[in-house]
Amino acid sequence: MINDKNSQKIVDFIQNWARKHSIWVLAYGTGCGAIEIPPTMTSRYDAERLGVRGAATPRQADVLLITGYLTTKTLKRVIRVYEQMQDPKYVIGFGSCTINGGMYYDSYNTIKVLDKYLPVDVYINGCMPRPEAVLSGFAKLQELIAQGKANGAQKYKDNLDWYRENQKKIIPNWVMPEYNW
Amino acid sequence: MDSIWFKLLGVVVSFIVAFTVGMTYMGLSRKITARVQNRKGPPFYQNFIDAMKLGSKTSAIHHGVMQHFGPAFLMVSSVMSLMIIPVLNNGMWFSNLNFHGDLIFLLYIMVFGPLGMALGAGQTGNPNSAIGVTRGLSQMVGFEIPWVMALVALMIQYHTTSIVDLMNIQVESGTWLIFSSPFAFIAAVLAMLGMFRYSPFDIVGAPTELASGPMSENGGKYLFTMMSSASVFAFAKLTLYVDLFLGGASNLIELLIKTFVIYMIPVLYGVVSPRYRTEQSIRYFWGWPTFFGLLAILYAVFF
Amino acid sequence: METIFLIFILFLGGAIVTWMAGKLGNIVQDILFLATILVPSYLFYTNVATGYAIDFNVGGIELSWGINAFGWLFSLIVLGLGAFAAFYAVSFMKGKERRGAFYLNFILSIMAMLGILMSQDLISFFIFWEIMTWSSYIMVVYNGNDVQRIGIKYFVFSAIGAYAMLMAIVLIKSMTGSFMIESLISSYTSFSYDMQILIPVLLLTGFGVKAAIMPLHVWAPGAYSNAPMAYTSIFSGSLSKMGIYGMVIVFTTMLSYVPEGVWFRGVVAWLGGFTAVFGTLWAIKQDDAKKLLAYSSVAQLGYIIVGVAIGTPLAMMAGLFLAVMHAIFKGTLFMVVGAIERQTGTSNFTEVTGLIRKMPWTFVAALMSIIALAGIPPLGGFVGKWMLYESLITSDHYLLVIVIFFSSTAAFLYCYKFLFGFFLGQEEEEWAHVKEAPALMVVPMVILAGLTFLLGTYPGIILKPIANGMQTLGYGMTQGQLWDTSIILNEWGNQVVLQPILYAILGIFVFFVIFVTIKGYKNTRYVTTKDISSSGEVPLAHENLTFSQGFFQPFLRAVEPAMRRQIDKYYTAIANGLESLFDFTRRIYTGNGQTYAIFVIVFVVILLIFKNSIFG
Amino acid sequence: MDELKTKIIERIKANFQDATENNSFNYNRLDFNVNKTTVPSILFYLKDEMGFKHLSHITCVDWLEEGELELIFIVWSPVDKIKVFVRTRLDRENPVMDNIDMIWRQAHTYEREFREMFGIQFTGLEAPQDFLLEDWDGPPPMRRDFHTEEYASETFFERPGREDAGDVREEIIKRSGEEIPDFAKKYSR
Repeated sequence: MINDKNSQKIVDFIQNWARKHSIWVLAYGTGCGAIEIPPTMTSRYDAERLGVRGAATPRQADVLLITGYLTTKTLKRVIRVYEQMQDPKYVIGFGSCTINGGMYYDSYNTIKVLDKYLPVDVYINGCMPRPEAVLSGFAKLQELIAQGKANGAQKYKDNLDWYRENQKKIIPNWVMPEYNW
Repeated sequence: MDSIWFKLLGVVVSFIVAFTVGMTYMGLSRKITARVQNRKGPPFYQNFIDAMKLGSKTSAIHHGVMQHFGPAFLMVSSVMSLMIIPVLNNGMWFSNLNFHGDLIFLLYIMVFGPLGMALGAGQTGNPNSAIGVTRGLSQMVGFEIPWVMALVALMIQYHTTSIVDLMNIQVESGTWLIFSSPFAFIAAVLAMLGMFRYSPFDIVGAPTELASGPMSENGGKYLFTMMSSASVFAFAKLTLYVDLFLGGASNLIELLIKTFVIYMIPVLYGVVSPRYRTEQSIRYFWGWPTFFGLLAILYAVFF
Repeated sequence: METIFLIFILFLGGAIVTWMAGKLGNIVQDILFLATILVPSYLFYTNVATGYAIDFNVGGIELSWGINAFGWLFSLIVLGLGAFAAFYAVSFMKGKERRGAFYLNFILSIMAMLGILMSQDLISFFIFWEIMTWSSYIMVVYNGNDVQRIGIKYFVFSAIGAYAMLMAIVLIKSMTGSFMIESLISSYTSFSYDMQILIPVLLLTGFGVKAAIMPLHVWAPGAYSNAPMAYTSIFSGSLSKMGIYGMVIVFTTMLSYVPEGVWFRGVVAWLGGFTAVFGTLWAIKQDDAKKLLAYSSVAQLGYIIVGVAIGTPLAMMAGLFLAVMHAIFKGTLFMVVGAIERQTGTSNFTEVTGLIRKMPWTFVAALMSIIALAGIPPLGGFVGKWMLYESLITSDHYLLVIVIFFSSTAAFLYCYKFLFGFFLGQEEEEWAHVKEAPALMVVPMVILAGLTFLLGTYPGIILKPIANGMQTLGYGMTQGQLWDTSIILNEWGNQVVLQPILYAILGIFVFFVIFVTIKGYKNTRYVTTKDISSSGEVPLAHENLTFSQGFFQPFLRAVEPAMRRQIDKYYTAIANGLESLFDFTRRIYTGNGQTYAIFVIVFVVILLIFKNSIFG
Repeated sequence: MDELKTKIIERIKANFQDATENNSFNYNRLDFNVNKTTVPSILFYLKDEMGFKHLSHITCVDWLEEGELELIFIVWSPVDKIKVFVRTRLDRENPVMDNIDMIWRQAHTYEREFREMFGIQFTGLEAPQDFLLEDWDGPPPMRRDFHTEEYASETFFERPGREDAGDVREEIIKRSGEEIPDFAKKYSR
């Protein structure tokens, strides 16, 4: 009975509802975008009313928010942090830099397309995106979670070899532990 | 009536009540903090959603057997406190193990959890956890002094170490202990600020310094257990204060009002305070709170 | 022949034979050693009942040996812990040098302690006391490390204690004409006022040195940490209890007959309280496990002294219960340190980390003894501490309660430091090869740790002998209601029933352990301690991130004013002063005949000057 | 000020024959060109004998056309309020320089950076290889013959539609026929 398809649907609905309204964000402040997080969280825009709240460590976080350009050196840490997060987990790419390189399109040490290395669920474009845009990004993520479509983590597991190949191209000296999901 | 199953049912019911009330209070405190900061704030049931989300996390990691024991130790501490502290005045409901309620025993069972949790945090190997634990234990040494002074003052004044007896004294005389031993109340309330670990005493899990300290390697089910334990423990502590100083409560509504009033003290003190350093926090507790504790003992001895 | 002589002859003969047997092979020596401990112990418990007494005459001096219920209680500590420690020692000493000397002194210490408990006269008491002191002194300098500093400190303080005791014995002999303890007690009230004060002071000094009470404790940390750990477990566990044994007798007999006894009790109780506080604070500061446990021993003996000195039935019972518990858990903890030192070669927290997966049984023993030490229910230490608080409140020592409570809360700090330092934290490459200690070491530790659990849940097991012993000390049977196998009632009639609470604790614990383990079991993975969320950084194999330097630094900063003064320094100042005095005296004797001639002339001149004024 | 400067120039010239000075800068700046072997001794001299206690900066210029790298050490005297530039030229193919972090410890950081960014080898520099560029296997990126855009497009993935790196606003105009507002014109190419 508990494995019945309909009851599973109900459980999924409730769980997704909870996940949707409780988003603990690990803000990885890589670039200039980190400056947009404080206004988003504090009294002007107050993201906490949507259930969005900062998490201190990757073990507790649901969303990895990558705010800005990623150098090759930082990418290693970001991948590490992402792999330490517990399922279900989502990634938000924030700002033009994560989408197409932005103003760092010709830099010798920043990656340009984040979704080749990590499964991005939602992109927020803009340079910088205003807090309204950030909130709308979260709203979009909530929508995806509610529909069960925010399955980046699953994509990462399924295509781990492809992602690893891309990552190792940037990071030749690979010392990280195995990904245990 | 005395069957073991009935008792177990009582434990489960009081656990659920404590969990619900504790979670709601924590949600309300978030709401109140938000309103003080001129924000809208999350809904008051936000903590339930968070707990559900943590419970529905599908994967987890552990660093060894002590990490499983840590949350269990915490739970032992909070549930045992809940069982020993009488919830209501009339012994009919929620009388789990109240008749063994002894203040000294309670003091030790209340530190049981943090110590067990410290072991669990230690095994993760995260330096932040260990730093958080040392801060927490140091702070505990700080606030236990005024807290014990207040309790010893009560023991001296009323010649009992039983919480039930203290409640009965208040019911019989009609005077709350907050009026008959005010200094003890002040010392106990100041110690409570440290016990609840809101600002400025949130040095243990300071998210920006220590990445939430002892909890930093715990996610999903571990964090869920700790969060439930914290809410149960908060309820138990608030009930203890109501029992000791505000004359207990004869029904749940009265209990809720009184505990909420008590709960507002650390919350409202917290929202306007920045964070102390560890030694400042310890010295704070050994300053005025200890002075009031001494006053309470003198008052109890001479009056 | 009387069995008791047989016991002592077996001890002595066994000790010497074991010492000599080194040539016969290690196994023969080990077996002889164990037999020398175990056979007399067996004979003692089967053939020597409480109330046994024998008088005999050696060289014209009347001696009297016997055992009462109180001594029998302490014999449990001596022989029981001694047997466990002996098994441990056999494994501990494997492959070490000078095993014969170690075994000899081990056996002699056990024998001397049993002799102290048997002695009913002051002569044999003093002789056994000195045997105990000397055998322990040899153990302290056994390693040959730091003999100058630690050995001499222990020697000097033991000598002070021994001389104080000897002086008291001579005074007693001159006044009563007998060496019997009984005659001392019976005629104590007829002494002059000065003697009534002086004799307890001298005796308490002698006992206080062994019990490491506050101003006399400076030898303890060094001596405890310098002796081999197999011996330190009885050094701290049983040998220090001999001081408590003597103190209890002084307090319950002599000082309860005179009104000044109240002052003595107050002063000694406060000294015990300060010992507890400062021992704890210094223990928190130590980075070496041996030093930490040594200071912790000093602090725990402080509690016991408080209980014994207050002397109400409940307080006495608390003190004695804590004495038994302290013997068990501190004996275990020193064994744990010994095991770790043997397996890793160091006992420093800043060097060893993350042994929990390497030495799980040692960890279990350490965990349980530490919980007992911290006094957390349901393990043994709680019952003792709880009775101590009750007794202090009922006997109106309100500030002492706060002092004791402060010390026992601060004790959590070093308890955690001990567990974290050795067992938790990151697993290090350097200690990857470490194996669990041999079974002969682990089994005694685990059994002793199990005893703390048993005695915490069924304190009546040990409270009965304590009550019997207290009866022989003159406490009535009224405290019979204080104990039952499972229920403790306090003075005000409230009760804590330990068994249901124990079941509740175990039930909740097991339930939540199962809950946390079972929930999502398939998706829960073990990761190494290198896999931690440290800002996305991956610690390499040789990088150790364990937090072990400057542990509890903020706390120490907060209590820094209290720790600025060390008693050690005052003693050093006294020693320096004496040295310069001696130096001055030495300068007078220049070795030059001319100078002596001047001295003679000066003396004669002075004599001549004063001749008229003195002799008129 | 001028007297002071002439005095400094005289003293330097007296002690270091290969130093050629350039005194055409504004009032508190002096400029010396020296051989690379003289650099440590002149810096020592400036620091110990003449009170130039403070190392303001070390910088490097790539003279691609001349086949040389120029290292410039800027030191500052807090007493005289004068800064001295010490310039030296290194061979571009094999740039080797003496390590000077025993004179100023902060030079260590600059030297590690030059080692990675310009490929200058400092003899006796004791530091791990990786500093800013972890796992770098290309040519030194700050040299002028390093084509950064080419390298980036070779190494990193590109988002389609970003190939020309053109102005977005012009693209928008092309698509929708919208005018660029006046205030925005000065920002466009």
